[in-house]
Formats: sequence, structure tokens, C-alpha cells
Amino acid sequence: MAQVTDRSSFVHKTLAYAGLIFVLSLILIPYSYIALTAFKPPGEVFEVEWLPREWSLEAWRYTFKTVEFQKYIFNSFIAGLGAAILSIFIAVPGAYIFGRKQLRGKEIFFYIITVALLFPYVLLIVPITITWIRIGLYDTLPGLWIAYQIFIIPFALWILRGFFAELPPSLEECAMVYGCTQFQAFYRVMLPLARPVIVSLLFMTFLIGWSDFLFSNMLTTGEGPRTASVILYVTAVGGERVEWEVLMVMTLMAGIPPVLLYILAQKQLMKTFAVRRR
Amino acid sequence: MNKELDRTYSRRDFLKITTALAAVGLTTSLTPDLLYGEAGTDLKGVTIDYWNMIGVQNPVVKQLSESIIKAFEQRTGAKVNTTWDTYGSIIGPKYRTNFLAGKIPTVFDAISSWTGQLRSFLRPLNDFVGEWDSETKEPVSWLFPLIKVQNRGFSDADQIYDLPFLVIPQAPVVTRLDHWKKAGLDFEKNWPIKDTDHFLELLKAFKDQKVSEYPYEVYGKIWDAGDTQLNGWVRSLDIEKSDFLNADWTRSNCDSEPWIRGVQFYVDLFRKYHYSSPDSPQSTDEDAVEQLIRGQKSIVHADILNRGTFLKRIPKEVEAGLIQWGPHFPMAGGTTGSVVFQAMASFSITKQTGPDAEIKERAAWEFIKEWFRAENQIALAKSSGLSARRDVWDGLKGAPDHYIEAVTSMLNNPGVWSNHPKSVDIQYNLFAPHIQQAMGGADVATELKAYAEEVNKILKT
Amino acid sequence: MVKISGIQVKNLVKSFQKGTVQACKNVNLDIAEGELMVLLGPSGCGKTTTLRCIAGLESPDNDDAIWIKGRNVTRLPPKDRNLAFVFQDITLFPHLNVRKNISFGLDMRKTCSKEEIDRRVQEAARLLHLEELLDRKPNQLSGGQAQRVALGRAIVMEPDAFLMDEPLANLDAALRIEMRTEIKRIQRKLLTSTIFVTHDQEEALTLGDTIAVMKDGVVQQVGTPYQIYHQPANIFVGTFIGAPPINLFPCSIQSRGTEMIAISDLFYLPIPEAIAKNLSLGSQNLTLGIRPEFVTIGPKLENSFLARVTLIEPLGSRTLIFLEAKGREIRSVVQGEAPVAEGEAVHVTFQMERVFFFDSTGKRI
Amino acid sequence: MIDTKPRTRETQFVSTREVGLWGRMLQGDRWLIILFLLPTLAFLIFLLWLPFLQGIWMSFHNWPFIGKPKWVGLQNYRDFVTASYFWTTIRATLIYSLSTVFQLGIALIAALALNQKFIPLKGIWWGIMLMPYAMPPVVTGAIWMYLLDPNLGMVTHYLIKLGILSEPIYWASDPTWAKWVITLVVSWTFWPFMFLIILSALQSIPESYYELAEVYGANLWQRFRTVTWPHIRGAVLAAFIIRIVWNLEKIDQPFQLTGGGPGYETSVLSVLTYRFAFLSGDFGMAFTVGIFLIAFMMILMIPFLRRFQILITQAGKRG
Repeated sequence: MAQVTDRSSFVHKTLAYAGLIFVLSLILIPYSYIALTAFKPPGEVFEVEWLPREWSLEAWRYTFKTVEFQKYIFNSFIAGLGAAILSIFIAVPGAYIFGRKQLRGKEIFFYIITVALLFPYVLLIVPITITWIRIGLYDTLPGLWIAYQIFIIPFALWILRGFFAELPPSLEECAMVYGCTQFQAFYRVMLPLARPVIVSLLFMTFLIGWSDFLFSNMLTTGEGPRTASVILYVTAVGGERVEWEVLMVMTLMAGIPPVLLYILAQKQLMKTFAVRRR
Repeated sequence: MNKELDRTYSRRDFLKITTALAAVGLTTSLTPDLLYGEAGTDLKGVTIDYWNMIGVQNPVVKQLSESIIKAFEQRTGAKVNTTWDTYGSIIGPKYRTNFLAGKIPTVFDAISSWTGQLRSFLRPLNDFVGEWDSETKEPVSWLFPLIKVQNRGFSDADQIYDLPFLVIPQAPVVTRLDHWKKAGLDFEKNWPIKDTDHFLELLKAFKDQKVSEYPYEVYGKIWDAGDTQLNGWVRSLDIEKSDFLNADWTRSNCDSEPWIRGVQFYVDLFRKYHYSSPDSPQSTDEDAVEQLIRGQKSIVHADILNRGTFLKRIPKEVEAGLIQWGPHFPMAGGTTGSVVFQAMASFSITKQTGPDAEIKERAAWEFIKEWFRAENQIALAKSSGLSARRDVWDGLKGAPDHYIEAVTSMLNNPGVWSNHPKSVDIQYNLFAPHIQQAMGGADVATELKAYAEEVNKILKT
Repeated sequence: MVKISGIQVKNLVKSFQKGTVQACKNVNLDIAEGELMVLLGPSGCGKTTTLRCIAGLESPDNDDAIWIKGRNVTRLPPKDRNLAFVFQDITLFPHLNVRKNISFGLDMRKTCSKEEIDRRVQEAARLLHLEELLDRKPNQLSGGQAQRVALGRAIVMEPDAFLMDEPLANLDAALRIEMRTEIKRIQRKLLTSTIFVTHDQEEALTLGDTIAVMKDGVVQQVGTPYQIYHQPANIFVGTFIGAPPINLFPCSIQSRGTEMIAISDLFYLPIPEAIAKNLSLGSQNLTLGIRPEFVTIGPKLENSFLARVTLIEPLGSRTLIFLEAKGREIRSVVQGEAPVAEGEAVHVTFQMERVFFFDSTGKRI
Repeated sequence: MIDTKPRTRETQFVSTREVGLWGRMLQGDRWLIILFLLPTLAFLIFLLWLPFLQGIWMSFHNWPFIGKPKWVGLQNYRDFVTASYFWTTIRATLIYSLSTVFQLGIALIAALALNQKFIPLKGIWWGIMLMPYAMPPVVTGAIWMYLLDPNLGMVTHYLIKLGILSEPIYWASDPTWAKWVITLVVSWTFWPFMFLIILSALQSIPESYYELAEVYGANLWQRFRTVTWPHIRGAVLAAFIIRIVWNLEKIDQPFQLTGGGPGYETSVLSVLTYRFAFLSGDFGMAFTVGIFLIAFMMILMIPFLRRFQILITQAGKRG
């Protein structure tokens, strides 16, 4: 395509760059502004200036020393990680069966999963909270891990099932003839093959655990594994006054790690989403 | 955070906290003597769970809370498991869910008009209050009738379930003196504001002289519309009808004449006079205070909790007397002599069961008493409200912004909001949308009527 | 060759969809130790299902259908049968390199030492010319290389039998012929019992020690390639085997003196003694079959009849001639060039000792 | 001899290899299937379907947070449909659902641009584009709260400076603006999900297709119409459906930005659900609204439902 130097190629390039710049500016302008805000002293956040007149680390000091935000960041990390690992244990075996085993009524099962995608999870918060308190999961990390599954499992089943279904049918049969049990065939052959998809889902679930506010807020207390987004929410709308500069520091702290992880997972993510292209 | 509490309280911890508190001019009950003295042993081995909400106000209040908790542990040998929470938790589903599912603290603080929903879980405190030493009880006893009014719809309204330790009279006004000069107004002559007519005159001057485009603000946001200045104005017209609910909680008061007048005036400030910004349907007193600090507003109604913001943002200007507080004022033509509603931060103890129920309740009570110690009451009043103890007020007067003078002068027959089990819904959730509609141009009387109907329906079920 | 029993399939029945579809109806096979048996049949005849039942990938309806070396394995999981399966779609594990793919079965079995595994892999690689490719991933292999790897994986197992499910079907023509030879060569070398499933009769004829022809879940005939070709058990086998296909004519038997003759609208043919003794006089609705290479074109003889040449197809060393007589098509194969031209009228003679008769049910008489 | 038979795989019985859980099955298979399905089934039953059915049950009750529930039949449904704010919330939800369209728009632009070979540093742009999606919604909500603040926000400031606005828009108080702001903020936050899916679909289009189209003189638009779009259509549809559902369930940001107000103007159905459940503690009503939300999603999806059905059955057949 590069050799063709007709008018459309020029238009083509212009359009592509214009699109790229448009989208990038949608993102970069707000983010660079708030990144700079995090270095402003309290008084300056109420004026619209890009650069702080006086660079200040006060907000950072406050966030680290007084709020001890890093503790909650760590909680978020553990909450997300645990949820991600758990989701794999739930979704992968299930999706494997749905994707590769012929079972009567499978279609109906699958509709049930799909409809589960539609369910407004807001309504699940209270019943789950009550149950969690009863069975001792309240204010614990496992409690959060399990609760987050609501967001991801239907979607994970959908993606993974498609993936498993598209693998050649003889793969596990082959493994079984060559000495694997059913489980080994799954574990030694199917699982390694599904790795890119699994990694992608790990990231998506991690992100959900990291980001979630509603469940984290309801299911934890100040002494438990409270996550960063709850603290952030409280800072934004909970107290008496919005401390913008502090909020922006928290924004950076809570926002950058997932972005880095996303970039690390880039390749796997692309593969995963390509699975569902038809 | 409670891990810190598990450790024995060290001198280093003490220094850390007292230094922090001293920086904002606070002292607490925790003295060095106590640290090296024999710890009290009468509650040794008792553990109570405490859910703290007042700490969300600002970091200073949180540190102060920690200090008081530590002092109590030191003094009695009891152990306190503290959970830090937010107002959203009791307004929202969290406390209800937890209580319902059996996750209940021994003692917690909240706003006293929000605990009606949890009343069946609470233990009445009259016997404890009865044994209180008169030195503490006397200066607090002015609140008891108010508690009774607040609980009037309950069959046991005489019982105290929520003991207020801080009061928040709604709502004083704050102004900045430089605007008065610019507007050519004489502050000495015009302060405090007499009534709403007087108020309109002042606002007109500020606006006409272009001192500020929107010199004032009425609040439409869900949490501020129903508990800042509005009820005070209605109250100045009719004490009986000023609360959201009638005397026996059988119907809403809000479709009555005084309410229509009060809300109409509230809306007029925005729609008719344009003294309040276009953002009024979603504005809050915190926003307004920020704008006052930045010189965009001349007078705002703001609850006393905002004083911390001034101290943090413009400490020098406060010191220099630029910011002045003044009392709330009546509606023109309708002075019943009472223009204030009062929110109260209170302690509640939950009903305990089991063999150690009695000692736990006792420990919780001892814990509450810690908060009522004079030095703690003073410290709290400086950082987060007005102390419940009248006897410490005089000592607080004389600040350059006169905030104590302003607030205490308002406390002549204040009203309180009902502690109906549905009060959060009634006072905020259902009310705000109608106020916002009215601010958007809907007819005030119609909106109030619709609102009253919704409330009446709730009251029936 | 003394037949030692390798694999026995006894009365195998396998149905699907709650018995509504029967893939195998009473299949019986006996594969001797070291024998290469080809299971041949059209699509859907049940040959793959039979193979999968032997491998343990399907579970037969009856409990004693599959025997390996005298052991009933019908209900054993695949891994406990000591068989090696080569799949049609090759099926290498994409996440493992060639070496690991080949050693997969041994790695799973965990009975061999590491050295032993290495040795066997090397040996198989040498046998299959894969030495250079051991560290590649499957997606870096050509189709033929991949199929070799799949074979290697089977070989290193030193299994009781190789089961091959159309392993060459996905290769192109030239490669198929090459691999066919390769497989036979290896099988001869290892002398491992092998069941080879295919629908390609040429593959079957060239590979098999014995061929089992299947249709509709039933074994039609088991025999050597020669038997299958020259003594088909029924019309189906007769037609399925042989390219160009056999010529078939409806006929009846009558006597002419001591001779029996086959009569149809086309011909009037005396039947040789050896064949005639199986026939009975007056039989109607018989079918006469004769392979094209036994249809000769030549001088007018007593038993010849006239036909017209419609089309000539050179097949390399031989030539296929299409003839037409009374609306019927007759195929004839001759060595070398066609002695006739298209459109020519010729005399056609059947080599009567090569003629088959099928009864009205299709069975060869 | 040349084999003239088509070499097709025998698929007849492969597709019929179907067994009931208790039917005849390979050894070990049954227990493996049960074991593997167990976590998923437990999840579906205990975390989704039981609460869901309980919710439907609750919607026929006056179900207070504390106290005894009372059977009221269809009262809640009647109350909701006749409520003064019913159409307000439906309208708000409709506008809110447009965020899916905006997301599709941005995602298409970004994916098409980033899929061009001549664009350098793709990895970096890719990472940047994912930022809004990677950050907690509460964070992005807070950012926009700050940037859009009529008094101190950057957006207002520059719009006025550029002469586009004459005075700040107090969007949170303006019924129309409030709806658009929450819709746009949600769009801004979640579009990268679609971007991911569309980009990977684009990357799976063989280059030769474009070359062919070019040989036949197709211009830029024609190439998009004839090559690009048919290839990504399926992916776009799947992403679109998922996002319709997920967007309509998002409540963090609307709640943060407007609290559902002014009035009920931005109380989209999910926010209204939250208001009923967690502010009023009226679970019967909350679940009633929730059921309306599900119905709403279904209605929105009708145009896509047939295609969706096909997608699902395809997925099923492949299994």
C-alpha cells in the first residue's frame, strides 16, 4: 500500500493521523492537567493554570503520611489479584466443559449464563453483604474475591468457551491416547493453549477488583481490607471539602499501575479479543 | 490502623499525636502523667467495638479521636476496636445491613436524627445519664428536651438512645469584610442580619456594586437542601410546622403555608433575584465556602464544620478578622423567636447480650464519658462543631472570626429534626428532587404537595 | 505367518443419540500380531467409530467388544490400552516443540528413564528424518513434516498397535503417496499391528496386509487385497474397489445343452465350469460383474458383441476406453495405447473366467 | 489412478457424539464434567440466579430494610409506572444508553487509525488509549468532576476563553446538560473496551484483501465498505451488545457527578435502583426498577437480538 502515491493515500494518511491525534488529545489533555494538579499547593487548584506556580509535594506527603494511601493501594492489589486467580478456577473448568463436551441442555445453560450478563448487580449487594456477614466472609479478602466474580464470570465464560470450542477437536483425544487421563489432557494440553486468554482474563478481573467501589465499600470496614477506590471515593464526595490536589495524587496512584499492567499484557489481550472476531 | 492500638501506648506515639494536635491549638485528656501512672484496671480485659464517623470530618478530628480512644484505654485498661467509617454508611445501606446481619458495634457515633432506623438495636441510656456526676450532666442537660422532641413519635420518647456530644446549629452565616467595604456597606451597623428583608437589601448592594455576581447561595444538593438554612426560616414563621413531620409523625408538614413561603423564598433567591448561582440545584455549602474564600461570594450560610476549611485555606485572613461569622436570622414578618435547627453528633450504645453484656455496656458508657471530659469537648469544638457542654463555651469565645459567639447566640430554643426510622429518606432522598424541581421552575406549592403525599404514604406503611 | 491374535473386535455395537443412530452394527475384526489391516469404506460407514472404539475414545454399547492381546479392554480409558493413535488432522500439541511432541506419550507414562526417552526420540527422529526439526514448534513445520512427527509420537510408544485415522487425508497427492510408502516401510520394520482407516481404495490396496471393507456399520468383507479385488464378497465391495470401477450388467442364467449361459439384452455368454457349478439354472435378477481390464476389444468372436467407442482416456501406461452398446456404458482398460478410435464400432469380449455373478441381494455367488 | 473422491472429513458422527450427564460415557468423564461444572454452577446458582429470583419475589412485596415484608402484588409496578418521574428516568436511561454509540464512534476512529501500517510508536499510543478504561471509574469520575467544575474547571475556563461559551454551564443543575455530561463521561471511560475488540478484529484482516481492493481501484471509503466493515461487523456487534448491558449498569459515575439529580433527571434506572435500595431501603421498589432495567436492556437489544442469537448458536455449534 505504501507504494501507491495517489491522492487517496494522502487523504488516507491525513485521516489516520487526524483520528489518532483526536483520540490521543481526548485522553492526554485531561490526564496531563490532573497530573500537574497533583503538584500544586492547596490554594492553586482553584485556578486554571497548567503549571503550578509553586511546585509542591504537600499533597503527596499528605496522601502517603496521613492517609497512608499506599496501604489501600496494596489492599486493592491483593483484592484484584485474588479475584483474578479465583475467577480462573471458576471460569476455566466451566468454560472447558461448555466449549468441548457434548452435553444435553448445554445450550440452555449457555443462555442462562448470557442472561446473567444482563443482571443489574447493584441489586446483589445487600443480599451478598448479609450472607457474607453470616458466613464470616464480611470484611475479609476472600469475601471480596468471591463477590467480584459476579462482574467477570459470565463474560469470562463467554470468551473462554468460544476459545475452547475453536480448538481442534482431537487435541485431548490425542493426549488421552498418549497416556493422559481426562484431567491431564485438560491440564497438560488445553490449559497451556488457553494461556493468552487466561492471562487476559486475569488482567480484566484484576482490574475489576482494583477498580470496584460498590462491593468494596459495602463489604469492608475501615479496619478490614478497604481498597483504594473506596478511600478515593470518600475523598471525592465523603468528607467536608474536596481536596482536589490530594484527589489527583490518589488518582495517579490508583490509575497508573493498571495502565502499566495493561501495557505488559498487550499481546495477550490482542490475541484474546481476536478469538471472538466472528 | 487498629494494629497500632494493639500495641501498648508508647511515649513516642504520645508525642506524635500531641504534636499534631498542638499544631492546631488543641489539647486532649491525654497527659504525660497518665502515661507513667498506673493504668486503671476496672475494665481490664473488656473489649468494645467502636465505629467512628466523626473522624471523617477532617484529619485533625481523626487524630483527636485516636487520642481520646488511647486515653480511654490507658485510663481504664479496656480495649477499643475502632472502625473508621463515613456518614455515607449510615445514610446508605451499610449500617442497616450490618446491624441486620448481626455485625453490630458496642458503641458508635452518628448524627442523632439518623439513628431511628437502628433504634431496635439500641440500649436506652437514661440510667447511665442518671448516675452522671452533676459537673458534667448539668452543662449537657439543656439537650435532653431536644432529644425528646427528636424522638417524639416513638413510644419511649423519654428515653435517651443517642447522647449528643457535639451540636451543629444550622446554619450560621459567614461573610468577608472586604466585600462590605467594596459595596460601601457599614458592617458594624448591619451585622448581625436582622431578617430576610434586611438580607435581601445587603445582597442587592453586593450585586449592584458588582462585588460579586452571585453574592449568596441556596443549596439544592441532596444532603444540603434539607438540613442547612431552610428549616430555620420556616421555623421563624411557625415553630409547630417547621420540622418535616408533624407532632405525632402521622403526616408531613411540608404542604403547609409556612413551608410554601419558606421554600418560595429559598427558590426566589435563586430564580427571582439571581443572588444564587446557576448551579444552585446541585450546590453545597462546602462549594459555597470555597467560593467565599476565593472572593466570589459575599455571604453564605455554612455549617460550623466548615470552619476547618477556612483555617486550612486562609489561616492568615482568619487571624486578621477578614472572615466573620454571624447568626441565622428569621423570615421577614415572621419572628417566632426561634430560627435554628440543630443537628447533633451523638453516641449510641447497642443492646448487648451474653454474660459480659453488662460490663460491655458499662465500658461503652465509660468510653462515652471520656468524650465528655472538658478538655476533649474543647478540642472537639475547635475542630468539628460546638461542644455539647455549655460550660466550656465561654472559654472558646474571642476568636477573631467570632464563630463561637455567632453560633451560641443562635441557641435560643432551637429545633431538631425528627429521628423517624425513615428520616434519611424523608429529609434528604425524597425532599431534594422536589426542591431541585422547584429550582428548575416548577411550582413550589405543587412540588411540596407531591412531596408531602410521598411522605404521607411512607408514614402509613 | 502364524496368526497371533493382536486386536480383536467382537460383535461391536455402537450407537449414538440414544440408540437412534447405529454407527457400528455387530462389527467383528481380528488383527493378527504384526499385521497391517486397512479399514476401508465410504464416509459414514462406521470405520472411524470402530477405530475410536478400539482406541477407547468411544465407549461401545456392549461390554466385551474390544480385546487386545487377549485382554478385554472395552471399558478401559484410552491411556491404559497401550495403543498409539494418529489423527487425520495431525493434531500436534501447538505449545510443545517437536521433541516434546514426540516424547509426549512417554512423558505421560513415566515408566521410561530420561535417557531411554531421549534414545527413543532420537531413534524415531532418525527413522523419520526429523533430526533437524526436533526443536521447532509445530507451526513451523510443513504438512508432511507434521505428519512424520505424529508418526514419531506413535512409534516411540512401542505400542501394541498403531491406530491411524486417515492420517494422509490432509496431505497433497504426491506427499500422500510418499508417506504411504513410508508408513508401510516403518510398519514392516517394527512389525507392530496396525489398523489404518481410509476411504481411499488405492491406499487400502497398496498398504494393507488385509483389508476390511465396511458399509453402514457392517463389515462387508475381510481379506487380502487380492481377495478383495478379485473375489469381492458382494456388489458393494466389487464396486467400491477398483478404478476405473467394475462393469455391472443385469442377467439371467439359462442352459444351452450342458452349458450354462448368462443372458442379457447385450450378450449371450457361456459360463466356465468353475463358475457355473455355483449357479443354478433359471436364476433371474442376477448381476454380472466384470472389471474393465478383462473386457477386451478385438476380433469378432463367438461370444463377442458390438459396441461403439465413445471416449478414450489415457491413464499413462494403460488406456481407459468407454464403450456404448444398447444404451449401456462399458468400461475397458487396455495396456498401452488404444487400439481403436473414438466413434469406431468394435467387438467386445468378456474374459469369462474373470466374471462375477451377484445374486439379487448383491451377494457374490 | 487418480483419486477423484472429495477428501472431506467424516463429520457425521462427530456432531452426534452427545451424551447425557448420566448416560454412557467414557470412564472418568462423568466425574470430571461434574467436578469442572461445579464451581461455575455454584456461582450461577448462588451468586446470580437465587438472588435474582429472590429479587423478583421481593418486587411483589413492600420489603423494608428492617421489619416484616408485606405482599403487595403488582403495587410496586403500578407505583413505578405512574410515578411522576417514570418517564424522566426512562428518557434519562435512553440518553444514557447512547454512550454505547459514542464509545463505538471513538473506538472505531482509534482502532482504524492505529491499524495503519505507517503509524509509528503504536505500543505507546495503545497504552495511552487504554488509560481511561484501566483506571477505576471512581477515579475518572473524580477527574471529570474537577475538570468540568463550572467555577474552577479547566474545560469551562477554556471554552470561555475561546469564546465558545459566554458563561459557565452549570451542567449538574441543568436537566439536559446533566444527562449529557454523565453520558459523555461514561463514554469517555469505557470506550477502550470496544477499541480492543475492534482493533484485534482489524488486525485479523489479511493484507491481500486491501491489495486486491486497490487493484480494482477501490477508494478509501469503498475499501472500508467492502473489506474492513464486513470483517469487523461481527466483533462490533458482540462488543456493542456487551457494552449496552454494561453501560446501563454503571452507576458509580452518575452517582458521583450528579447524585441522580437535579430532580430525577439523571436517575437512570440503575441509579434509581440504587436510590431505592440504599437510600430509601425499599427493596421491593428497588427490584421493581431493576426488572424494568432488564426489560429496558432487552428492548434496546431487540434490533440486535437476532444477530446475537446467531452468534450464540454459532458458539454452541462449534462446541
